[in-house]
Parts: sequence; C-alpha cells; structure tokens
Amino acid sequence: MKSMPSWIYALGALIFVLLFNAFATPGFFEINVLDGRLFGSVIDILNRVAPVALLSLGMTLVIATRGVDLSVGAVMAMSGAVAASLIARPEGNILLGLNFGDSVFLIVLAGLVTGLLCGLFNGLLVSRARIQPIVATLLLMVAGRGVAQLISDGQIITFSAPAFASIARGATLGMPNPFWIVVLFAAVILVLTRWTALGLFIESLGSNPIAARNVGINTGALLLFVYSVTGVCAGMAGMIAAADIQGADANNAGLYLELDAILAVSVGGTLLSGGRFSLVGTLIGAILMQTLTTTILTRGVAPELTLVVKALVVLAVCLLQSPTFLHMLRPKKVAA
Amino acid sequence: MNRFLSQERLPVLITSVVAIAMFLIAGFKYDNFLTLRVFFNLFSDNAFLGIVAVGLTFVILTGGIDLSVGSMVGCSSIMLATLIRDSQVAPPLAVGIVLAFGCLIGLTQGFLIARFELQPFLVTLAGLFLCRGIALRISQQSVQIDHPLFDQWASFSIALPQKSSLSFAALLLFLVVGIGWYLSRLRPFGRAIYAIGGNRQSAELMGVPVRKTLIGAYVISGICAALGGVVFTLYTQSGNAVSGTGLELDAIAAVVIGGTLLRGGYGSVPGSLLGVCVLGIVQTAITFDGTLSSWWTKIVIGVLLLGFLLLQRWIESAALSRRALAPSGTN
Amino acid sequence: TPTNEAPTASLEPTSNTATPAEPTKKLVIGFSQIGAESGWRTANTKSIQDEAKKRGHDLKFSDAQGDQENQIKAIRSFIAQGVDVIAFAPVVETGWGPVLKEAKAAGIPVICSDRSPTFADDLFVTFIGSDFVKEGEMAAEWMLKNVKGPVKIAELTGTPGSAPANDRAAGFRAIIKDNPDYSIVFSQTGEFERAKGKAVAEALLKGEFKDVNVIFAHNDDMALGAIQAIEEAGKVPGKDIIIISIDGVHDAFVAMSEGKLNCSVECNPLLGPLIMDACEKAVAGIEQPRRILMEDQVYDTTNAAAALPDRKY
Amino acid sequence: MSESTPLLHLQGIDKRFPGVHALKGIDFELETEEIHALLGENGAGKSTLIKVLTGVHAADGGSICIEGRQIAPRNPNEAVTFGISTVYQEVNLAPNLSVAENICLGREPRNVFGIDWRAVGERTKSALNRVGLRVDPQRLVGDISIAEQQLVAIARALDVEAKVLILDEPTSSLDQDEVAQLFATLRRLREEGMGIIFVTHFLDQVYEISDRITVLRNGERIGTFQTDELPRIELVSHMIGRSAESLEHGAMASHEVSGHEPFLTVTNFGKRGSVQDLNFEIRSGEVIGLAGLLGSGRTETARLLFGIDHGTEGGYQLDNRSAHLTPRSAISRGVGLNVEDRKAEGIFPGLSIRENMVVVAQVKRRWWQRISTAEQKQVADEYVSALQLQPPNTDRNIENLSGGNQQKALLGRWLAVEPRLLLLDEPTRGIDIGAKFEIMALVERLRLEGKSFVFISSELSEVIRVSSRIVVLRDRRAVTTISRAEANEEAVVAAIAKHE
Ligand SMILES: Nc1ncnc2c1ncn2[C@@H]1O[C@H](COP(=O)(O)OP(=O)(O)OP(=O)(O)O)[C@@H](O)[C@H]1O
Ligand SMILES: Nc1ncnc2c1ncn2[C@@H]1O[C@H](COP(=O)(O)OP(=O)(O)OP(=O)(O)O)[C@@H](O)[C@H]1O
Ligand SMILES: [Mg+2]
Ligand SMILES: [Mg+2]
Repeated sequence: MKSMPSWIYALGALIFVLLFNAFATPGFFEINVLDGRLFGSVIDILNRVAPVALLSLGMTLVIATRGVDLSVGAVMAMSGAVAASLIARPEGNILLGLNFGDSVFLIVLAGLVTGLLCGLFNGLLVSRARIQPIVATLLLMVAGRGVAQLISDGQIITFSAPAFASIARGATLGMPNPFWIVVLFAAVILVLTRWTALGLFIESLGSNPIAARNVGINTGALLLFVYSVTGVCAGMAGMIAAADIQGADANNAGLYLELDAILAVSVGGTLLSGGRFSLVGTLIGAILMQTLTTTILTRGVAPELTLVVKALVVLAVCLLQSPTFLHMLRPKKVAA
Repeated sequence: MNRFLSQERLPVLITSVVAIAMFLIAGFKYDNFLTLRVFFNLFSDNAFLGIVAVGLTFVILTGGIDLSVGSMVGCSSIMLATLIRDSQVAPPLAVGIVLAFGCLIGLTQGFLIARFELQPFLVTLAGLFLCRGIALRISQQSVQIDHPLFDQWASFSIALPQKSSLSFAALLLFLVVGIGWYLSRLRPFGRAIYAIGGNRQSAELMGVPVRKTLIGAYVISGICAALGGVVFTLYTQSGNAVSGTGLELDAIAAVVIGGTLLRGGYGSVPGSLLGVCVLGIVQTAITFDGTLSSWWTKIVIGVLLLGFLLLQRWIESAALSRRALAPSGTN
Repeated sequence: TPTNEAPTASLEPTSNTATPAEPTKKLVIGFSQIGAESGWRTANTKSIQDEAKKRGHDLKFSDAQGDQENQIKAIRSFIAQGVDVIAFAPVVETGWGPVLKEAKAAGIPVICSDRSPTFADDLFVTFIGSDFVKEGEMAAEWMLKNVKGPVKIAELTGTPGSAPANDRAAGFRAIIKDNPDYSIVFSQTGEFERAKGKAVAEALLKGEFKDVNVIFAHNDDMALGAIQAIEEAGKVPGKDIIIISIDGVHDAFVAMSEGKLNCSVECNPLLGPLIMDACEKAVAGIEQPRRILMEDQVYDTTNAAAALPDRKY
Repeated sequence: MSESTPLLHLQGIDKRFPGVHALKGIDFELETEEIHALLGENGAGKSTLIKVLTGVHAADGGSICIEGRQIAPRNPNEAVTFGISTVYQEVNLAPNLSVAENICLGREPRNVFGIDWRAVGERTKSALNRVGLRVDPQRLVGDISIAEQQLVAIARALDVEAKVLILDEPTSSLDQDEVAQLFATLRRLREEGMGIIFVTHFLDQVYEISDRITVLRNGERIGTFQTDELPRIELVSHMIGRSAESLEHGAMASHEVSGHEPFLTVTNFGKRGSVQDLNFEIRSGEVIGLAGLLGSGRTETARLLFGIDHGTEGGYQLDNRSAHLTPRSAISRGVGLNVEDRKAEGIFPGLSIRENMVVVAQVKRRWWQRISTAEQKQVADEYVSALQLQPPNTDRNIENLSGGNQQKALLGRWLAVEPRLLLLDEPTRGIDIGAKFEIMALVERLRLEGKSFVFISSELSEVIRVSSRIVVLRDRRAVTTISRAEANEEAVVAAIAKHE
C-alpha cells in the first residue's frame, strides 16, 4: 500500500488557486514573448518565487532536524549589502578594502560566503552551544539586519551593473534567470540529500536526536551542514533581491520572508516537529504562496485582506493535512 | 540531590544573578541609573510585554508556541479604542469585550491545535496574520481615547520614594504574574500543563485531559495578549492597529531567558517576569548610553543576548555536571 | 527661514537669523528616533547627530526600531536620566499624552519633529517638520496641472497604518475627489519598499488595470521599483505611464533628470539645525512658534536636473 | 462459563489499523477475585486490546460491559471513572514532574487554595509503600531508573479505587524482590475482590500468580484456560502456533571460546559519579554477562563502553591500543550498543522499519556512499526473516510495530553491520518466548563465528545461559567475575547479594 505524498494538498490548493484565476482573472495565463523572454503572470510567479523558494529549500532541511531558521531574511539583507558594496563601492564603505572589480563571479562568491558564515554561526550556536534554534537564529535575525545596515550605512546602495543585475533581470532559454537559479539549487540539494545518505541522517536526527547520536551519526556536523546550506541559499536569495532592484535595501530586503519560507515548507508537507522532509513539497508550497501573492497583487485586493487570505489558506492546507480532520470528514462505517 | 537547584529553578537563579549584575554594572557606568525610578519604570514600561509573556509561558510549557500574541495586542488595542471612542461603549464593558475577543481567538487556535493536532507554529502564524488583518480592517489610523474614566485608569499610580511610582499597568502585571503562578503551581490545571509538555502521549495515557488543557493554555495566552493590548492602550491612551509588531519575538525571548524550555515541560511564570526585566534593563542601559546608532543598537542587543544565553548555558552545564558528580562524593 | 505657520522656502535652513541661546552651554539632549527604516530616515538621523556634534551638545540617541512602546520607554528613560531637553520623531500621532505629561512634570521641554502628536498641544514646545497631507495634496495638484484627464490612477501605498501613508493618501484624495476625470482604480501597498513597489507594479501591468495612465507612489523607493517593472514590461516610464512620488531622494532626482520619473514632492529630512535651534531656545526659555514647517517643494523633469548636483541625500 | 455476570465482558472486539487487522472479534471475560493473564507473542494484539478497552483507541466493532453495564470509554480518564485502572506497556509518566506529582496527576487532592501538597505527600507515601519502592518523592521521574519508574507507574494505578486493574508488562524491568512485593500486593487486591488483567512474557510469573490465561495470536483469541490445568508446553505451543520442542534446538551445552588474545581490556575503568572499578577483558567469541540488581550500573557500564558517556578513570584498550570512544568511532571499530530504552533512545519514529534497520550500516559506509533502496530492502528483509519480525513489510512506519517487534528491528540494525562486539542491554525485554530463544540462539551462533557480546538482562537464567563469564555489579562497581563453569543461579545471586 503506497500512501499519498505529503504535498498532495498543497498541490490541490495550488491547482484550485490557478483554476480560480483562469476564470476570474483575465489574462492570467497569457504568455507573450518580449525581447526573447517569456512574459506573463505565470512567468512572474516562477520569477518572483525565487527568493522564498531558495530560503525554503534550506529551511526544509533545518526544519527536518527539528530546528527553524529565523535569520534568513536578515542574511539576505547582509549578502545583498555585501554584494552591492562590492559593486558600487560607495565612499566610506567598510568593505572598500575588497576590490573585486567587475567580476560577477567573485561578487556572487562573496555574497554566498557571507551566507555561509552566517549559517555556520547559527549552526555552531545550535550544535555546540546547544541553544534552541528559534532563539539562536533570533539573535542573527536582530543583529544581522544591524550588520547589513552597518555595511550600507543605512542607505539603499544603488548601482548600475548590468552583468550583476542579469542575475535577477536576465533570461535564459526564455525563462527568467532566478527560475534557473532555483532549479540549480534544488537539484544540488536534492542530489546532496537523496543521492547520498545525508537525507536519511537528517531525517533520523529530526526523528530522534538521542538515537541518532547512539547510532553514530555526527549530529554536530550535520547541524552545521544544514544551517550552512540555509545560509548559502539565503545568500543567493539576497543577491537576487539586490539584483532585481539594482540596489541593496538593508532595511527591507527579506523582511518577514522567513515566515513565508516556513509557511512554504510546512504547507509542502514537512512537519515542524522534524523527521521526514520533502523538497518537492516545499517547492510546491512556495509556488502556492507566491501564486496567492501574485493573485492578490494582480487583483488589487486591500492589503489587510491579503493577511486574512494567507491565514485562511494556511489553515485550510493544515487542516487537510491533519489525519484527525480527514478522519472526521469520512463517513462513519456502519457497524455490522 | 538538591531540589533547590532543580532544573526548574536553576535557570531562574542564574538569570536573576545576571540581571542584578547587569543592573549594577549599568548603575556604575551611567548617572541616575541606580535609582528606584529606573527600577520601577522597568515594570511600568514593560507591563504589557510581561503580561503577554506570562500567557505565552503557559503555551510554551505545553511544548507549543503562540505567534499571534503581538498582533493580538495591536488588534485589542485598536478594538478597545474604537469601541470607546466611536461606539461610546463604557470602558469596563469595552475591556470585557476585548478580553472576550482574545479568549475567542485563543479558543479557536487551541481547538485547532488540540482537536486536529495541527502544528501550533502554523496555526498561530495564521492567527498572527488574521489578527493583524482584522486590526487594520478596523482602522488604519491610530485612535486617541478621550474618556474620563479611562484617563483615570491611565494616570492612576502609587507614588513611591525618589520620584518613582508604580502605574496601574505595573500593578496589573504583578496581579497577572501572581495568578499565573497560582494556576501553574497550585491548580491541577498547571500540573497538567507541565505533564503535557513533558510527554504528551504519556499525559494522555495518564488520563490528563490533554485537549481541554491545551485549549486552556491557548485561551490564557489569548486573554493575556488581549489584556496586554488593553495595558498598551492605557500606556498610550490610544489604539493603534500596528502596535505590537514583532512583540511575539520579544515575548519568546523573555520567556526563554526566564528559563523556560521551548520544547516544553520546564520553566516557570516568575521566570518570565525576570526575562522581561532582563530585556528591559538592556534596553534602558542602551538608552542611557545614547551613543549607539540605529544599527549598532541592533548589533549590541544581539551580542548582549548572545552573551547572556551562553553564560546561562555555561553556568547551567557546570552546575548540572557538579550535581551529577555529587553522589560520588560519598565514597 | 522658518517662520510661524508660514512655510519656509529655504532648502537649507540655517540658524543665522535666530540668535542661539547661550551658545556656550552644552546641553544633554535626548532624541528618540523612529528607526532606520529608510534612506530618508537615515539622512534625518545623520543630520541631527552631525548638528549636535557640531554644536558640542551631548546627544542621547535612541532608536525605537519602529515601535511606539520603545519610544515611550526611551522618553521615560530620558526623564529618569535627567536630560535638559527631549526631542522625538513620533512613530504615530496619538498616544503621547501620558509620557509627555511626565516630561512636563519633570520640567523637561519637549520638541517634536516629523509629525505632530495630536491632543497634546500644550505638552510640547514646538513642532518641526513636514506636512504629509500637504505633500499628498501637492502631488495631486501637480497631476491636475500637468496630466490631462480622463486619467486612471494606480496608487502604491506605504506601510498600512503608518502616518505618512495615511496622510499622503488623504491629501491626494482630497484634491482629486471633486474631479471626476481623475479616479484611483487600483491601490495596493508596496510598504515603502523598492522591491515590493516593483512587484506590485509588475502585477498591476498584467492585470485588469494594465492601462492605467498614472502611478502615484507614496515614496520614491516604490516609484523607482515601479519604473523598473514598467521598463521590463516593455513600456516607457514617464511617457506611457506618468509617475508621481514623494520624498525627493537623490535617486529620484536622477530618475527625473532621465525623464523616467515625472514628479517628486520633496520632503526634506535635514532637520538637524532647526531641531538644535529649537532645543537651545527651549532650554533658554525663549518663546518660539508652535509649528515650524519645512516648505516642501515640487520637483519635476523641468527643474530636477538643475537641482541634482546640490542634493545631499 | 460462570452463570453470574462477569466483572468485565468484551464481545467481538474488532480493531483495524491501516494495513493491520490487529484484533479480530475478540471475546474476553474477567471475573471478580481473579488474576487473568493475557498472553501472546509480540504483535498478537495484547496492548491493542487493552488500549481499546480503556478508550485510547476507538474499537471498530464489539461491545464492552462492566458488571453487565455497557460502557464506551473515550479516554483513559473515563475508563478510570468506570473503575478500570491501567498501567500501559512502556512506562508512561511525565519525566519532568516529581514522583509525587506523577502519582497524583489528574486527581490531586485539593484544599481551598488549590492543590493540597501535604495530602499529595501522604498519598504518595502510602502508594509507594504499597509497591515497596523507596525513592525520594520529590525527585523528578526522569532522573530515576526505568525500574523505579515502572514501580511508580504501578503505584499510580493502585492509587485509585478500581474494580479492574490492568497491567501491561509491569514486571519487564523489575528484579525478583520487587516482583515478589508486587505479587503480594496483587494477591491482596484479588482477595479484596478486584479483577486483574496481567500481561507478561515471563511464564514463571504467569504460573505463579494467574488464575486463568487467555492466549491471543495474530489478533485472534486462541482460547481461555485454567492456569493449573494448562501445562507449560501446551501454553507455549498455543502462543506460537507450533510445537514447543522446536524452540530448544539452538540451546547450548558446551561453550568453547574460540578467541585467544583479548581484544578489549578495561582496567580500573570508570567515570566519576558513575560506575567504577570495571576490570575485565573480552576475547573474540566470548559473551560477557553483566549481572546485578536494578540500578547496579549495568546500563551505565554499557554506555561507558560504547562511548556515549566518557570515562574519567582507568584504561580502556581496544586491540591493545588505548581508546577514547564516541559512538561513531566505536561503530567504526566494530563495537555496537543496543540500548535499553528503545522508545526514547533507540527507534526513529516516523521513519520506516527499513530505514531504522539500515541506519547503522549507512553510518559505517559513510554518507557519500548511499545504500541504494534496493540494497536497503535486501538487508532489511534478510534480518526481518532471520528475526521473524511481524509484519514483514519493511516500508511501514516503525511506530506501528508492537513493542517486541520494535526491539527485533533494533537488533537487526546492529546485526546488519556484523560488529565484533555487540553490547546488548536488555535485548529480551518485552519479547515473547519464541523470540527470546531465537535471540539467545542467535547470540550463540554469532559467538561461534567469533563475535563477542556483552549481555545484560534482568533474567538471571538468560544471562547464565548465554554467558562465557559473568561480571557481577554491585553499587555501581564490578565486584566479581564468575566463570561459566561455576555459574548457576545460586552462585550469581549470592555474589549479587553478598555483604562485605
Ligand atoms: N498505532 C498503531 N498503528 C498501526 N498499527 C498498530 C498500532 N499499534 C499497534 N499496531 C499493530 O497492531 C498489532 C498488535 O500490536 P500490539 O501492540 O497490540 O501487540 P502486543 O501483543 O502488545 O505485542 P508486544 O508483546 O510486542 O507488546 C501489531 O501488528 C502492531 O504492529
Ligand atoms: N539520569 C540519571 N540521573 C540520576 N541518576 C541516574 C540516572 N540514570 C541512572 N541513574 C542512577 O544510576 C544508577 C545506575 O543506573 P543503571 O541504569 O546503570 O542501572 P542498571 O543496572 O542498568 O539498572 P536497570 O535495570 O534499571 O537498567 C541507578 O541508581 C540509577 O538510579
Ligand atoms: Mg504490547
Ligand atoms: Mg539498565
């Protein structure tokens, strides 16, 4: 007996929202070609979802270990600020000592390394200092944005660097680059976790940390690994956000995105209590959340209703994932 | 085996020692810091946070979490203000309505979590969005309250030496902490909360009314959050839909600093009050210093919290390992 | 020059005309800032800090991270600390009565900047800042003058519930409400952010209202985001869609001089000198006007290029 | 049977879990003044029947009557109000509350202020006395040993007025004295008119205390028998569904040790505040039995040898090199530990049986060389059939296995990596007789292949049966070593009990 995948309800909800749009939002599925790239609401969704999708890919692993990473939004701000500083090199910037010229490669690398360092910091706090993940990452959530503002001196660092901006604004094979970046990251993480034993180890650790240690799993290193992956993902997301507006907004980049990422993960069927995880589910969850957002934006719904709609969708998907609830819905068997 | 240094009291003890040390250090560094006025301000200024934290403590003790408390504060604040100003409802009745609303939200969240075994993080995250949405729907403008009785409440205070005073809000805070302590220590309900946090399946098999208790915890949290909103409204004599943004994180930090484990089962209500004081001391000290830029403020708060948590962890592990060694002292 | 209720036209207010009270005395000034949520705010903070340093005052700066309760706590801390004068930029208009009464009881004068607290008129010495409603009105007036109707307007609003968002929306609507040719068909929040502004505009350009003629953004950042979205949609910002915004930050001037942004109503953050003047006078007990308003000027493609080199923020 | 209405009467109880028909129309009767043993192999459905009876699970069919009145308890608390008090399999207490709080949880005596802590203390004292447990009532339950926890759980069940007392494997961690004390209490309760349902895998105990026996197999009731009319051999064959002789084939007579050089030597090894003075060596092909009373430090020894806890004193040499092991390095050097507390420290709930079984092999193989799913299936199936794990579908969640079958899966986890030395801490706890013999036979077979074991069990007969030598622990010190030749129950008991 094969059980249904945990993300089936997220997929159902996604199809529902898309159907709604097909009937209620004119032109939602229209796709045009403009300058050799596809252009339309659906493409927008796949483009806009990139930062949250990246965050939630990493977040999936962290959540599978019973953790949570609240700092990803702040990490986005930091990596964006680092990248923008290296490109724009504004006067008095504390990163003026580093000159990477126009090398997009080195600048992206610097952003990723920023994310990696943050991830390692979180990982050390969780695995070494044994601080509970919510609190440990809360520290960087608060302080990290401070660091980002420190780097950018509280200003939006704007730049004009077409090569770097193409990370977010360019297109390859008709699809926007952020889409491909997500595909790349998802593929790498999928291979890392499912073609090696890391996935099993992560699920074991999340399922029973004591038992995991007792069977010789290096839990400390594993925690470092998952938080680092999340950090790197957040670093990339930060650069997409910066490239998108050709500027690093330390105050607002990634603000509250950690919540969206957590929602995407759990709507995608990974339990916050750790253990089993599903990367595919996470991607579906992220796309669902973004489809909702895009729908709401396109239809010009009042912002406070956006919050309410989000809340209701989350609750609906959660309820549908609850075995108890489904059991209640099912008609009672008549006792013989 | 020293019951005094139990897993429940040790963190509270550590937190109090560190809090006192911080207070003294800041007192030596800044003029006028070591005064009763600053000390009592801690309670008056953080009353709403403290009340919210007490409610949240119950939820966290069950191993759950309530992210909706911050929005609940905003929601109850704007609701109270519009009730009094626009609907001309008498303040006591308006407060009652607001508390009932908090109770209702808590009940709904608790029901979903207990009955359908949904994850608290998600349900209350939805609650966070929902309450904020409702609050903004009620009014996006902030609403000033001009009502004699309400003014009287807001300006009531007990004068104490050195120009210090305890406000109505602070007294309410002490009352809530007292009730919280009583509920958690001296009522079977409180023991049930701890038992569920220790091991939910076991609690169920031991006949603890798990669902009812869980719902109770979220109801308490909802009511406390609503009351926090009322106190906030007293504090500012106005309602504002966006107030309390991010407050849930402060409250969680306070509860954790106060020695309550997020996985549930261990911790105490007075500990959370202490956690609130620690946050208050840090904030006051930074204001007294007054040289930190916006970003350095964030970084310094982060670093201080980090230092605090590491210290707490370090002392705890040292004390616990000493305790583990204790029996060998006899032979 | 700042005057009573009479807006000044000066870009860089100086304190030459008013005699600084006892320039030798060093003051301890407590300043509670809202936060560091935007470049505008950072410029505002910097102006105040620089001016205090220049005049040798001891500035106790406190950042409230966007929360009213933090501001109230900070002000109460200032009172406990016994500063000479308190200045603050209230995050909302309401809710300052109790704490300002305390300051008054402690004999510490209070100066407000940025937005003025309601129902507390006797509790602060003076207000220094801009008028958000006026800014919204000016934006609408520019539109009535320069854009021929009938016009469909899309509004990118600021953070829901914040004073600038509320006031700018109200001011803008007050002007166009009698003119049936101008109607707001779409209103969505971009939360004062460039990225969100871009995302909203992107969605707008694909939806039901893709044929809007005017975008009115509550701040420049959202407008700049919207410009990018318009370009990416293959339209010409400033021509196909007229863009009006508020703040007048440096990047907005660049965009105006390139013709991509049509109009930006200035909202000057450089309040440092005025605030320091007011603090000194308040401590010295010198009578001063209740409201000191900055004259907010309207810039558009015609005069932006000329003003660009002088922009400080 | 009896013409009067029975105290408790179950009729046609049916229960299905996804994929398992756990109870197939069970009928069951319990009289007053009766101790009724409920027996069956692992997974037979004993615990499920009890959980249905006490409202933990809802039945899919059938009826429950107590004193002729039909009841349908929806939760354990309701069951208590109907007069049914239960100790469930696997200790179920709140580890973060004190012993006293656990005993009174949910029914705290109150006064005007709330909980009457004085009365709680008194009730706890008398409840603990009844089971003969001497433990500080203020200690947290998480801090006391599993055996003590088990007694606390029983004390709790006895703390209420009940007509029916249900004990699901209450004695799995108890030593002989404690069992005797418990039985004395049970007999007294029987005389007072109570009906008691008693689940155990210890046949001696069944014959010692029970009046009647009901045997379940594969969710079906095989029959109910008068205990004194049912020979052991017959009982066992009812339980396992085949003749009992077939079990004994693996039993050992002689015990040749193949090894020569000791490959593990511990000298004065110990940890401050924990076990001390461990002195023994293990050769390949040897089984070292650890015997001792509850809390004598057997579990701690095993944890120390496996590197979960770290020694602070003395030496630990593996292959003549001194070693500082962590579980990881221990595994890579061929040492394994099957933990005592399988629920808290052993299984990975939520993961499949297969994954639970291959995880150690995977750790050994390194993370970048994933064991393919096909290979995983092969390994798991091999040990599922070797250990006769039920049900054999390894894709199922391990949580759905009965307690004994979970234990088998964990054993399989270690056997799959063929360790040189396997530390077995209570491997037979909660396992039915058939499986017990299988495990002991397996140990003997592997021993002959040159593997070594440390074998910990509360059942002395088992320890004596499998061990090459027995190390006796007392008060967390190794006091003597008894060779196989001298080993018999009296000698070991004497060594355990000796006063110095
Ligand atoms: N919650 C559950 N979900 C699914 N299957 C279950 C569940 N609980 C028990 N089972 C299945 O029901 C059957 C009976 O299990 P039960 O625990 O009653 O056995 P038992 O007789 O108590 O065995 P043991 O002696 O090993 O404890 C087993 O096949 C088990 O796998
Ligand atoms: N976490 C703990 N904290 C305090 N004391 C403990 C703890 N764990 C065990 N002990 C004590 O250490 C002693 C040795 O325990 P251990 O579990 O090693 O005994 P054992 O011989 O294996 O008995 P058991 O039959 O319970 O497994 C006991 O007195 C026990 O109460
Ligand atoms: Mg069982
Ligand atoms: Mg043991």
